[in-house]
Amino acid sequence: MKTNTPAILTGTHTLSGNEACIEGAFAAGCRFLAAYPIMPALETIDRYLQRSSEVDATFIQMEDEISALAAVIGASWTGKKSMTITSGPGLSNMMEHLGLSVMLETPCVIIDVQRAGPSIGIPNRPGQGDVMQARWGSHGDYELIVLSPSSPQEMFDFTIKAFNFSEKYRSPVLIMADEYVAHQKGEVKIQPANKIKIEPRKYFKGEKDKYLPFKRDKNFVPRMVDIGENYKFHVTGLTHDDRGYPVMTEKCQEYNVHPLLWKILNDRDEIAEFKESNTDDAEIVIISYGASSNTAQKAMKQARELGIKVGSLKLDTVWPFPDKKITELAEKVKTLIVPEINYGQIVLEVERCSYGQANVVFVSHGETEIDNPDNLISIIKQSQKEKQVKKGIIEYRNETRRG
Amino acid sequence: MKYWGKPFGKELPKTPTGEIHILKERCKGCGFCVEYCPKDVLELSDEYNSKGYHPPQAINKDNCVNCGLCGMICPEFAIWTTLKEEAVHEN
Amino acid sequence: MESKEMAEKNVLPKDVPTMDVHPMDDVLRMDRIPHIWCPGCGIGTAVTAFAEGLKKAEIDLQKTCIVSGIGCTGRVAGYVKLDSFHTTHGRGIAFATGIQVANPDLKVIVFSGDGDIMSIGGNHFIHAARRNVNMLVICVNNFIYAMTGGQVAPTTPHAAYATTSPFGAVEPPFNIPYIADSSGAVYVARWTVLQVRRLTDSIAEALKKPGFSVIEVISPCAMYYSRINRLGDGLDMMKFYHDNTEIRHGEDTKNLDIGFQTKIIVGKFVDRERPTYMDSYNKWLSGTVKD
Amino acid sequence: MAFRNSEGLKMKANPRDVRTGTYYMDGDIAAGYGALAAGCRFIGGYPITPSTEAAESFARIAPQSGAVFVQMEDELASVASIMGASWSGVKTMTITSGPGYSLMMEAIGLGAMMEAPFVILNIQRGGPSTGVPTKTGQADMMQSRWGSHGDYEVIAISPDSPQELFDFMIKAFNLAEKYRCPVMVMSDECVGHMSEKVVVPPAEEIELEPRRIYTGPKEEYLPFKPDQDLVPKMVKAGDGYNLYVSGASHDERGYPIIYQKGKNQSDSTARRLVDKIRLNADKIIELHEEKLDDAEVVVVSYGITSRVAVRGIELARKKGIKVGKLRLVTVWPFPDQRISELAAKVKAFVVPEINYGQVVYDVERCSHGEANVVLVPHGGAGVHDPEDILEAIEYAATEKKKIRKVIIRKTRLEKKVFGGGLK
Repeated sequence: MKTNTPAILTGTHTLSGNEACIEGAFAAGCRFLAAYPIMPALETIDRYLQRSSEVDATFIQMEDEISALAAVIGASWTGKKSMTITSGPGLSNMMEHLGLSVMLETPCVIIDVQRAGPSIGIPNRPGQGDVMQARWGSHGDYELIVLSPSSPQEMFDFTIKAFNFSEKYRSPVLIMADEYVAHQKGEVKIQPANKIKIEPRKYFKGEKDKYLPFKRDKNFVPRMVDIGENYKFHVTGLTHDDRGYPVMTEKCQEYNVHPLLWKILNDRDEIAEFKESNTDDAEIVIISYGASSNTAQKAMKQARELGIKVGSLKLDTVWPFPDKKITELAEKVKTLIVPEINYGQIVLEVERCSYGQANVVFVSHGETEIDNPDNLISIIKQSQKEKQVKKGIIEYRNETRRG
Repeated sequence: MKYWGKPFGKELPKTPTGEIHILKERCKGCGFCVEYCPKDVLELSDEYNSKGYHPPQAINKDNCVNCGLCGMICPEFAIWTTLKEEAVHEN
Repeated sequence: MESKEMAEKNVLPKDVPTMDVHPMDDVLRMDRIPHIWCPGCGIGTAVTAFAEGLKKAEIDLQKTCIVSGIGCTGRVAGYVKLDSFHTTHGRGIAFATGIQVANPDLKVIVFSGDGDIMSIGGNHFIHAARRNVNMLVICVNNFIYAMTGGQVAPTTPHAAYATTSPFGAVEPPFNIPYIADSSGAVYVARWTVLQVRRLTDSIAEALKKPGFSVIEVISPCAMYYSRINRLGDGLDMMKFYHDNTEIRHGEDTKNLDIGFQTKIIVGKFVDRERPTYMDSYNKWLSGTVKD
Repeated sequence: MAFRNSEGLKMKANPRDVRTGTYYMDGDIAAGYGALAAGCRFIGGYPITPSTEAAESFARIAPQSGAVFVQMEDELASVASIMGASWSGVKTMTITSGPGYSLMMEAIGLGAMMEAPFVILNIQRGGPSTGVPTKTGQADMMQSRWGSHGDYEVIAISPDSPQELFDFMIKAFNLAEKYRCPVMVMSDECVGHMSEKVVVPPAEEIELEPRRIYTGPKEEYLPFKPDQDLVPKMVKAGDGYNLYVSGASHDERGYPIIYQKGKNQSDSTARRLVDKIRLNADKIIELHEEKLDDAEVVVVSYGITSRVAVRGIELARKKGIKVGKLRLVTVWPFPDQRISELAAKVKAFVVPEINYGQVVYDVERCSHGEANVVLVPHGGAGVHDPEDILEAIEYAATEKKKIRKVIIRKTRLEKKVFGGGLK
C-alpha cells in the first residue's frame, strides 16, 4: 500500500521536530488525533489542525489524557489510523489504557515529547526520564516497541515507522522524543508519497461468521476488522480466548498473554535498529539515544581528533532492547559510556547486557551539554584511566555542577 | 365458529391465546414472571433445575394472552410466549 | 438447524441445546448465556428491554456498536451481539467518543453502571454531554458497587449501608437526570426495570434521537444493596418499585433526588434538540476553514 | 468523627488503634488492621478486586479510632487525596490493584516530588489491562519502580503471608515517614485472600517512626532543605509556615525553578530524590536468606512465590542439590550488592516470578555474567508448579556453560496450553 493523498508534503522542508512528526503521521496515513494539550508538544496539535482540512483528518481535544488514549483506541477499531500526543505527565495518565491497547491488540501510536520530571518537573526543558516508564509503566506483562528520534528528519521517518510497526504487530508503538528534538528546526527530506512504504492493516478475509477477533496467525498477530461491517465481534480487556470472550483461568491467561510478548520478541532482531559508527577499532563506545546522541556524535568526533579511539552506537529502537549487540560490543571494547538526560535508566540495561565484560560509565547530563561535549570528553579521558573492569555502574560525579 | 350477531355492526374484540416456553435450565428462580404475570398463569414449581433453583411452571395455561410481559421481565432470557391462536372473545 | 426450525414452528425442543431457540437470538450472544448476574438482579431485564428496543427502533444494527466499562453492568457488552467493547473502568464514554468521532456513521451505545459512569467516569459523562456526542448512555443504577462486593457508590442514598460505609452513607447521592440535563443531554429519562415496556419504548426512542441521550435504569441488586440494607430479595425490591414509583413526564430534573426507600419519580424528563458534536464540528469548520 | 492529629509523634502505637489478639483472618483484612495499628488516619480508596476487603476492614474499625475512610470517585482522586492528607499532618495510605495502580502513576510522581510520606497497598492480580481480576499475579513489580515519568526512587516491600501483611503495613508506614517517599506494599491476590493465623501484638510492642517534624525557628524553615541523610524535615499545613509545595522542579524553598541560561536545572531536586534512597539503600534493604552457606544454586523470589519456592527447594535438597533461598523482602531498592556477592560465589540463580520476567532482569544485571540466570515464568491467575521450580534448579545445577542471557524455562502449563489448547 502506498500513500496517495496529494496533500502529503514532498521535497525538502525546514520543520521543527513537532511539525515533522505530524507530517510523518499524515504520510503514514494517520487520520485521527485525540489529544490533551501539554507542554512541550503543543505545536504538534497546531500543525495538525492547520493541515487537517487538507488531508481530511479528524481531531478531538478530549477532557484529559486518559480519555484521549481511550478515544484513540476506539477510533482505531473503526479503521482509521490513530494517534495521540503527550508528554511525561500525560503518559503517566495513559498507563492504564496502554495496557488496554496491548490487551485489545489495537494498532495506535503514542508520541511522547519528554520533559524534565518527575511530576510537573520543568515543562519546557528536555528530559529522557520516561524511557523505562514506556516499557514498564502499565501493570501486567507486555512488550511494546519504542522508537527514539534525535532530529526532525528522524521524527518524520520514525513516525511512519511507528505506524507501520503498529499495524504489523497490532500493538501500540511509542515515540520517545524530547523537548530538544521537538523544538529543534532542521531540514526534513521527504520522498514522493508513492515511494513511502506504508504497512496496510491486517484485515480478516473470510466468511463473516467464521471471524475470531483474537485468532493468531503463525506470527502470533490476530486479524482485524472494522466496526460496522456486521461481524458482531466482542473484545475485552479481560483475559480472553480467540472469540474475545473472557475466560478466567490460568490456562487462558497463559494462552492469551504469552503470545503478546512473543509477537514482538520473536522479531526483536528485525525491530531493534541502531546506527553504529567507528566501532570497528573503538576502545570506548558511547551508547546513546534521542537528544543525547547529538552530544555523543560531537564527542566522538572531538575525541577522535585527540587520538582517542571512540565509537558510537545510537539506538533508534530503545525497546525491545538490542541485547545481543550490546553484549557483542562489551566483549570487544573496554568501556561503554551511556549519556542520558536522567539519573540512570537505559544504563541499567547496558550494564545487564555487558555481563561484566566492559566498564559501564554513566553520564547524567542536562540540556546545556547537548550542544557542548566538553563534559563527555573529560569523562572519556577519566574512563581511560580505569585499568580493570569494575562491577556495577561507574559514575564520575562532578559535584560542582549540582545546585 | 360463526356468530350471528354483530352489535353496532362491529367485530367482537379478539383475545389472543399464548403458549409459554420455559427454559428451565436457565432459570435462577427470581420469581419476577410469577409475580407480574397479569393473568396469574405461572407459579414456581417444586422441581429443581441443575443449578438448584425452582423454575416456574404454567398452571393456568389457557389463561395466557400472549402479552409477553414474562419474557420482557425475565432477567435470564429463560421464558417467552408465542402466539397460539387468536380466538374470538366469547362474551 | 433443527432447533431453529422448531423455534419457527413454536415447538419447544426437547434435549437439544437451547441456545438457538430464544426469540432474541439475533441480538444476544446466546452461546454465552447463562450470564454472570445473580438471581433477582435487574440487569438482565434491562438487557431484554435494550434488545427489544433495538428491534423496535429499526436502526441498522450493522452500524451500531456497544461499549461498556467495568462492573456488573459492564459485562453487558459481552452479551449483546453487536460489535462490542469491554473497556476499562469509567472510560466507556471516552472510548465511545473516539468511535463516534472517527466514524460518525456509527451509533454507539454505552451500557454501564452507576459507579462506572457517574464516579470514575463522571468527568467523561459531563464532557460528552456538553459536546453532545451522538451516543446513548444507558446507566443501570443499582445504588452500589456490586461487582466488587457492595461498596458505597456515588448514587447510594444517604444513610443506606454499604461495606465501605458500615455506619450508613454519609455523602448525598448524585441525581443523574439533573446532571445529564444541566450538562446538555438532549434526551433524559429514568425508568425502573419494572416498567419494562416503557423502558423499551424509551430506548427505542432515544436510539433514533441524534445527540447525547441518557436513560437511567433503576435496578434491584439483590445480593448486595438489598442484603446489606435488609430490603429482601430482588422480588421485594420490584414490589417496592411497584408501590413507590410515580410517572411524571417532563418533571423538572432538580426534583428527582432519590432518598433511601423514598418515592422514585420516573418518566421522560428532557427531550430537546441541540446540534450534535459532529454537526457543529462540520458546520463550524466549513464556515471557518477555507479551501 | 474528626482527624486526630499528632498521634504519629508517639514512638509506640496507640492502644486505641491496635486490636490486640490472635485472629484467623485473610491478608486483606490483616492489612486494614495493620494500617490502623501503624497510626494511619486517612485512607482514600476506590473499590477494586481483589483489594476491597482491606478497605472494608479499615472502614469498619477506623471511626472508633478517629480515623477516616473516604471512598473517592476514582483512583486518581484516591491517591491525590491521601497526598493532601499527608501534608495536613496525618499518616495516609490507599489501597488498589493493577488497573487502579496504573491510574495512580501520575500522582506517584507527584508524591515523590512533594516528598509526601504515604503508603500504597497493591494487591496484584493477573494483567495486563483488566486481565483476571480474581486471581493472582506479580506483574506490577517493574511498574512500581518505573511507572511514573521522570526519575524517582520508591521503596517496595513484598509480604508473603497475612501476618506479614499486618507487620509490613507498620514497616511501610515507618519507612514512608523516615524517607519521605511513596512506599509500596506489593502483595498479591494469593496472599490477600489467604486466611491464616494473624497475631496482633499489644500496642507497646509496636514501634512507630515519628514524622520528621521541624522544630526550629519559623523564619528559617525551608521545606526542602535536606538533613544529613538527604531527607528534609516536614511541617504540616495550617501551622503558619506559609508552605509552598510544588510538583514542579523546585529549590529548597519549594519555589519552582525558572530556567536560567547555562545551568542544568533538573540537577537540584530530582537528583536528591533518587540519591536519598540510593545512598540509604543499605539501611532500607531487608533480605531473608536460607541455606546459602553451601549453596551452588540460589532461588531468588519474593511475595507468594517465595512460599511456593520452598517446596521446590526441599525437593531439590532431597535430591542432593545444594540450593539456597534468597527472599527479597525489599524488592526496591534492589539489593545490587548482595546479588553481586552471591553471583561470584554460586553457579546460578533461579528466579520464579508470576510474570514473564521482570525482577529477573535486575538479577541478571547484578550477576555481571558470573552466574547463570534462570527464569521460571508464570503468566498469572495461579502460582507455580513446584515441579517446574525443581526442574529449573536441576537444570541450573547441571549446566556447565556460562550463558549470556536469561534462560527462560518452558513451564508445564505452557507446554500444555500450546501443545493441547485451552480445553
